[in-house]
Amino acid sequence: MQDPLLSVRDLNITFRSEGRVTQAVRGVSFDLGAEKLGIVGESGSGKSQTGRALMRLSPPSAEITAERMQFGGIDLLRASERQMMRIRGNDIAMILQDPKYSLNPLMKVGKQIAEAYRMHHRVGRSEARSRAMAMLESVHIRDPERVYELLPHEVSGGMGQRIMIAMMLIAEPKLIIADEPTSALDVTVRRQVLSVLQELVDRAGASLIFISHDLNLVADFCDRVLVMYRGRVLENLPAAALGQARHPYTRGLLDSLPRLDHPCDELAVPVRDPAWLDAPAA
Amino acid sequence: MTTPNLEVSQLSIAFGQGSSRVEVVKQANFGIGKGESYGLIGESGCGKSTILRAVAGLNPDYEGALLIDGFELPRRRSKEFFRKVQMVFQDPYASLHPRKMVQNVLIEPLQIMGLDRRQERIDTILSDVGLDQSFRFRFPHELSGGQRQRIAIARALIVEPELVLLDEPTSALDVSVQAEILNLLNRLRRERGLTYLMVSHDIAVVAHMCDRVAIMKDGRILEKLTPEQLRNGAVSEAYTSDFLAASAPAVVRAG
Amino acid sequence: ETPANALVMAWNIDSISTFDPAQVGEVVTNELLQNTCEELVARVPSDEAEVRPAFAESWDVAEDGKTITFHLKSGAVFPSGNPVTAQDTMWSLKRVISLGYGNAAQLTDYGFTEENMDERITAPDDTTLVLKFGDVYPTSLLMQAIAANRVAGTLDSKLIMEHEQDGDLGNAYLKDKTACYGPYSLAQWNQGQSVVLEANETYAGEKPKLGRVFIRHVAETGTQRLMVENGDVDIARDLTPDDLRELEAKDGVYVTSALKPQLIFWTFNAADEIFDDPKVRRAMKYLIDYDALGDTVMQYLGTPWQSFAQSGALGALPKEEATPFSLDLDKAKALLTEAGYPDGFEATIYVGSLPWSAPLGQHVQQNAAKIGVTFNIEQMANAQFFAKVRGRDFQTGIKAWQTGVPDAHGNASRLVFNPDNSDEAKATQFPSWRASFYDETMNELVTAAAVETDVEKRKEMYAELQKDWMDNGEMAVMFQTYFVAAARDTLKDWTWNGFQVYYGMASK
Amino acid sequence: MTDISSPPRSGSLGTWLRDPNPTSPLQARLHQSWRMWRKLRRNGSALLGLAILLVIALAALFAPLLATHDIFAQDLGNRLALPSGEHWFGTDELGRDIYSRLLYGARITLYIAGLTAVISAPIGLLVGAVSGYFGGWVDTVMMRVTEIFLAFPSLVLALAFVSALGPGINNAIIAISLTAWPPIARLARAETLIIRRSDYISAVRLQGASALRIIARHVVPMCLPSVIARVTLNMASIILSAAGLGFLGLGAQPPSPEWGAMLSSARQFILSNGFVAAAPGMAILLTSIAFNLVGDGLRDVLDPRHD
Amino acid sequence: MTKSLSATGRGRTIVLPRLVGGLKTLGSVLVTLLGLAALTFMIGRMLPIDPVLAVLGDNATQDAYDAMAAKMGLDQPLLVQFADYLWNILHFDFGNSLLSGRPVADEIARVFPATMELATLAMIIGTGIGVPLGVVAAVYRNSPIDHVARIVSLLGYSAPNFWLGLMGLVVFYSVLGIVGGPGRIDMIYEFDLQPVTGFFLIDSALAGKWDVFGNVLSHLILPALILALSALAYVSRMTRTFMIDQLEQEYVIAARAKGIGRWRIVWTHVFRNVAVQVITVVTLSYAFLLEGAVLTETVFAWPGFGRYMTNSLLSGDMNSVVGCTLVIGVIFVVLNLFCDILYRVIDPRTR
Ligand SMILES: Nc1ncnc2c1ncn2[C@@H]1O[C@H](COP(=O)(O)OP(=O)(O)OP(=O)(O)O)[C@@H](O)[C@H]1O
Ligand SMILES: Nc1ncnc2c1ncn2[C@@H]1O[C@H](COP(=O)(O)OP(=O)(O)OP(=O)(O)O)[C@@H](O)[C@H]1O
Ligand SMILES: [Mg+2]
Ligand SMILES: [Mg+2]
Repeated sequence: MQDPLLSVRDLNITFRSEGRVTQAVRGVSFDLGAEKLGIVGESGSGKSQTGRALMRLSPPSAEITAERMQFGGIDLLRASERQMMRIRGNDIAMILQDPKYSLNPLMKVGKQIAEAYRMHHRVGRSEARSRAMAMLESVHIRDPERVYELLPHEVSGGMGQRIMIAMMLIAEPKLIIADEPTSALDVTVRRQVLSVLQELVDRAGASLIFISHDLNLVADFCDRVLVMYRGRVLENLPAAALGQARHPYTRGLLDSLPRLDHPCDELAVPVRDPAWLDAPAA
Repeated sequence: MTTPNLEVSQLSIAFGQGSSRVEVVKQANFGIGKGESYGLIGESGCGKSTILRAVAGLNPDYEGALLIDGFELPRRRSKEFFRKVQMVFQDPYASLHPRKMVQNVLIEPLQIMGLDRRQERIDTILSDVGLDQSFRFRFPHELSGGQRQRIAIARALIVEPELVLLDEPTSALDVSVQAEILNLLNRLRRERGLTYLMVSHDIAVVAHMCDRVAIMKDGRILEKLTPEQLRNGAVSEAYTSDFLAASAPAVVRAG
Repeated sequence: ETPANALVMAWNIDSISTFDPAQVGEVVTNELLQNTCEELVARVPSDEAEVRPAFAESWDVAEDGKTITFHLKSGAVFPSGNPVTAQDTMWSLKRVISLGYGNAAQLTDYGFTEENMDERITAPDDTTLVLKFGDVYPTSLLMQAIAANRVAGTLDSKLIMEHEQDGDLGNAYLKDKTACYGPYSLAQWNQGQSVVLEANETYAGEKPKLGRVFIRHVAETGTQRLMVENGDVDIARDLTPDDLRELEAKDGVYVTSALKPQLIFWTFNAADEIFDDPKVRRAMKYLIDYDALGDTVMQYLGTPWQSFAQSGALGALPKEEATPFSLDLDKAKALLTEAGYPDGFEATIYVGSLPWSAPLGQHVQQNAAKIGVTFNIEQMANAQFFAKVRGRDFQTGIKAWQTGVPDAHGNASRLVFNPDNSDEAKATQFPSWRASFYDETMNELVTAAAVETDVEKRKEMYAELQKDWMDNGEMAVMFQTYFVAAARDTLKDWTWNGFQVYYGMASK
Repeated sequence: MTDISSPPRSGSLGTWLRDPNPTSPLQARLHQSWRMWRKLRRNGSALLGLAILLVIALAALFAPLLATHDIFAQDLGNRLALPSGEHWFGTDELGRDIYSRLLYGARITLYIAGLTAVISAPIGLLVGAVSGYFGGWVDTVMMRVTEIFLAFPSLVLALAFVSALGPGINNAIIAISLTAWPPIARLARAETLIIRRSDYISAVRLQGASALRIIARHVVPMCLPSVIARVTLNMASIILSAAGLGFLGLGAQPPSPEWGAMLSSARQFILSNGFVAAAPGMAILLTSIAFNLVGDGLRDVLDPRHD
Repeated sequence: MTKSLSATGRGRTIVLPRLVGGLKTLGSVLVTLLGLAALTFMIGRMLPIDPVLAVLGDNATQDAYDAMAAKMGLDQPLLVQFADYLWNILHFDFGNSLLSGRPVADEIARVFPATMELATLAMIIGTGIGVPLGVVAAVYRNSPIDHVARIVSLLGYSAPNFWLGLMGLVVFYSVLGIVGGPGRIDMIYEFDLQPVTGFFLIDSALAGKWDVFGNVLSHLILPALILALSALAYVSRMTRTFMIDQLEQEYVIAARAKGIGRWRIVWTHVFRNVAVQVITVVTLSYAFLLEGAVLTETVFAWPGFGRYMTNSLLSGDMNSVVGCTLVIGVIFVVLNLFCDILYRVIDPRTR
């Protein structure tokens, strides 16, 4: 394997507030090439915090340490805020979970997309507008002229998520972090959004970090999967091999899903073992 | 079939006035027998929650009739109604008052209904939903999402209702917690002989939980199916099969 | 800096409500009217008890002493261009009686009534005015009480009657206008904002030196001080003692004052069980530290005075005799014990909202506490306070009273004399009635003194009356007050006495 | 002798308090308060405010011990004296000791400010919550009434009180309260409009709770933090308007050492003897700032959103 | 034919509800104002302050008193007086001031512009400084900047206005001599200015008299600054609160993830979302300023609305007081309405 695009070693995120110390992420390490990496795990396992730390968007109360957090030639840990501003959106983009809260409610969605482009490219309004229009089309929005003028509350969830994607990908970043981009959507829309995402990644050859707690989805969509539990990576395995996962935690998560093809009376509930935290990193 | 516990007939619900009026539920008909678990499924915004809220009386402006045990419900629901029918909301983070201790959350319905043996009932219901007594004096922000949802379920069940309305009770929770809650709901139904009307957009969940399922689209009930029909893909509407296809699992389990 | 040909004044002029001489009852408008309406006679600036010719060039008193004939200026012209005649003056005087406002008393007190006025007030020709009286009054008293009073200004009857509404004799018209023969006339009045007077071209008397008088309403005393310090006004009229003391020490500003016929007193309602007893009332007079207050709270504002006849009035006692009381708690205590209150009592003091009201109230309150008497102070808006006092609805109150006459009769007729003490009489304009004070002997003495033409005899009668009243009267007079103002050095010849302010004499 | 009600030793009391798994409602409440206290403790400015308030409250409480002079004793010969060893803050226009008067004045001033807050906040809260909760014509009517009160000149109301109920501090408090509640009502209404849409309100409605119960037990506690912050913001103006009514016979009457009254009677000496106004002025300022800091802190602590 | 029918039908469905809604609003506003007038009138007539004495003075005889009371219509039964009053109000006749005898409407038209000019400038300054201050404090929450901003604004809010006013006069007028001092204008100019609008700044500008304009401004600036200080305090505090709420929203993170700089986010994204609330606060404090800062007006000898109303009240001039109350009522109602409409315009979610 050639030099990975992103290389993370021993990432730790600690929250200190009110004298309480919360270790949200413990010693996470991974490399990312031109691939789609899924991060799964139950709620609170540190998926989002890992993703946000990469963009340096952690809350001010977070304390981030890492041996290495290298993106291309840039040391993300030590980059200045100014440098980060240039990186964000331009080199690394982040798609957030819920379009309802992640779009500015008072700004036309088209303008929000165009703004993202103008932040990184010295272009005029009309140029940015036509770019945004093209981007809307590429996320399969049928009537971009009309949608451009809409406000976030006037678009449906699926459309909103596609707008988010358009907004985040318009600057053609090299790395996309998608934090549960589809969990607010229902199944039919989810498929559409994922295929749009797939298309764009393929076209730009970007890497993708896909955060979700839906193992089925990740297995289907990603190339590789990190399984996280309480801030720790328990397993790092190819998505296709998820069915053969060894770790009891991963198995537990898989079993807890109700399935159409396997009716059962009682769903399995994963058992958790604190000892997993001390096991050597995967 | 005996008289259904809940019968919904020609239910139509609209919001807004004049030109901005939209009908979000259109002539829905269905009935739920005693002890049955009935599922409503459909994409976001198709009117599932609206039906539940109408049944619960949170939405008094509806047309059509709602009958419980064969009697039409008055528009203003009485206390007796709330002893029979309770509801669990989708978001456990929003459905508990941030400033009320678990104990107070649970004691309030008892006070309102004038039920006796309050501490005893709380003890029982807490252990029924799988929480120990130490949770009694906690505040919501000291609880995890799954624990909150258990409290919400306990609150609904403490007055011993017959019919429980479940509005996506697990969609805000992650899969492992979802399993716990679904198991809990199933167990309680068995033990108490409850009737469920459950809303979800996850076909697998509904198929797992319900005896009968209605598929909704744009405020209309498209078709009514059994879980077996869902599993076998024996559906008549194209929309339903799209839905099914999208829900197919990707992970093929070894062994 | 102020304009060279204008007099600029900072003054609290909130109280102006009308310019009708028949109706005006307070100090500010009175002063303005004095400078817009020339009276029959004017007080001599240096001696307010003396009068000199004004609109009346001369006058003579008939043999029987009951008729006064005024010989008026001829050829005078109103600002409107109408000629001024004796008929105008006559009309103005009768008008006061007909309208029947408070000022009518200036005439009715001397026997004029609506019925007899046509016969008693006459103008045989354009320059002659004749007043006939039923009794013989001292001429000096009549000159002061009537001829030098604002009721004797000459109004432009023709102009006014053109604007009469519903038989109001121009009362509505004169709300915000002057239509008088006099040195200035009102150019502009904005309530609570400003008053502008302009010199009259047609005025035949001594021409005002400053063509315009500009009064800016400034309610805050501190602001007034800053304005006069800064030279934005020539004179500031409502300064506090402490500001005056500091200003006096400063360059460029001087303090000027004139003793005025106003008394500050603590009045007791004799209808109240406690204060019915003259001993109690007398005891209260020993609770006041007149001198200490005069040197501090009332510095510049007033001088200790205890009699109803103000200093400077004909018949007033000399200072030593007019101030027999001083702070003496033992005497007060003894008097109260005699009156049957060895352990004191509890009562209320009403005070208004003037700057000195509350301090004076607290002063007596504190001294009273030392002999076991509890006073509760209740402060209220002046208009509210007046209503209570006029309604006899009080126990005690601290108030002021001003007379228009530099003659003991002025106050004797109000503070001592009580025409009828019954509630029904509603003699509300008599402070004596308000305090339910009625003394047959004193009443008689007041009436007799008013018609006594022998000056010395009169003075004796008043001396007797004052002594009796100070011992037994319904009020403890504390101070006689000053007009006081701080003026810029550039303002020269500011001339005033207790009764009159002469804008026209001021110069720059 | 044993005293069963005596609390456990401080060590065990501490652990009992800190126990995150309380076993009784009391312990739970105390634990909650303890956590709030810890939150408050980290809030420097709130703590400063609390300290100031404490000092003022103690000064009020121990005024008789701390005062150096009789607060009514006049000394005309030594009026408007500058601060000195004898009179720490100088003397007023009648020669009374300002320092001692300030101490005693704290009692009345705190009483006025406190009671006004205690009266106006519930009225505002109730009107706002009811109006916001019911909406519709109830809302229209109540908001119109609120508007009337907002526009109603407070002096008219104050005067009406003097005539109807007579003078006195308590009537002043009522009069001020009656003009102080509308802004609170508007605030509470705005909050209620959001709260009433939340699931937990739907949930209690499904328990069969009456509107009254919902408002009193569920809506009001949620509005409380911002209402507290709003009320504390008003403290200075409450004290000053109480003084403003003094000359109408409402509020503290002379010779009461109420701060607002002291300040307004010192008004005429501001230029000549500024310190006479400085002492009560600073006292009011400090109290107001302290109330505000505490109010802000309390809002942060009480507001679950900032957990 | 059918086309036109459907068009009118559509028109009716849209226009009619709006019309009805508008009429309803207007109706309730009128009822509010009438209620306000009624309440003020009734309470006012029961006040212990006697307007007759305010006009006649303390010395009047009882006859004169009775005559005056009759002239003022005070001898009628209260209800009759009230009915008369209402009847007049409905004809837009607010009666004459008992004190000055001039029409109340004229009086108010004279004093109101003075206050409005002052309040408007104060509000412009207060908002101009208060809003950015609140925004900065929110962005740097709990930092020294935040604390300083809070304390400064608290000082402004808690310091007695008359004290600030007098001290301001001492420093800037007496000692430094850089402002015009009490009153609206120097006496020399007072006659130069023909009141057209009553706003001296506008009047002098219209007349092209820039020296007068400068003089008016020099008089206006200090009281405006003092009033601005307390408005500023309130506005900045509330802005801070609103901003803190919004800064915690998810879309702020999203905007940062796009690579937008902090201040650009603050002004183009976050601030727009608090604008409505801020405007509500600003209009409310503007309304309170218009109600008249009595003490500030007193200190600055400002012939304004607040002083006029207070003075009328203390003289028992109830016609003026009710007139003033109605003006305040209208101000509140109009500003409220304005906020509501603005809310709908700015925030499309409420439509
Ligand atoms: N601001 C914060 N202060 C303190 N702890 C925090 C903060 N934000 C997150 N945490 C903690 O960090 C841990 C990881 O949170 P994170 O949001 O990464 O979880 P997640 O895996 O994304 O969960 P979910 O699936 O619910 O989104 C959690 O235990 C959470 O409580
Ligand atoms: N109070 C309301 N006023 C106006 N429209 C409403 C209201 N409540 C719901 N709606 C609309 O009614 C439609 C159905 O809403 P509902 O909440 O029943 O959908 P749902 O099927 O439960 O969707 P989800 O899966 O997102 O919860 C939506 O389009 C929604 O916008
Ligand atoms: Mg997450
Ligand atoms: Mg729903």
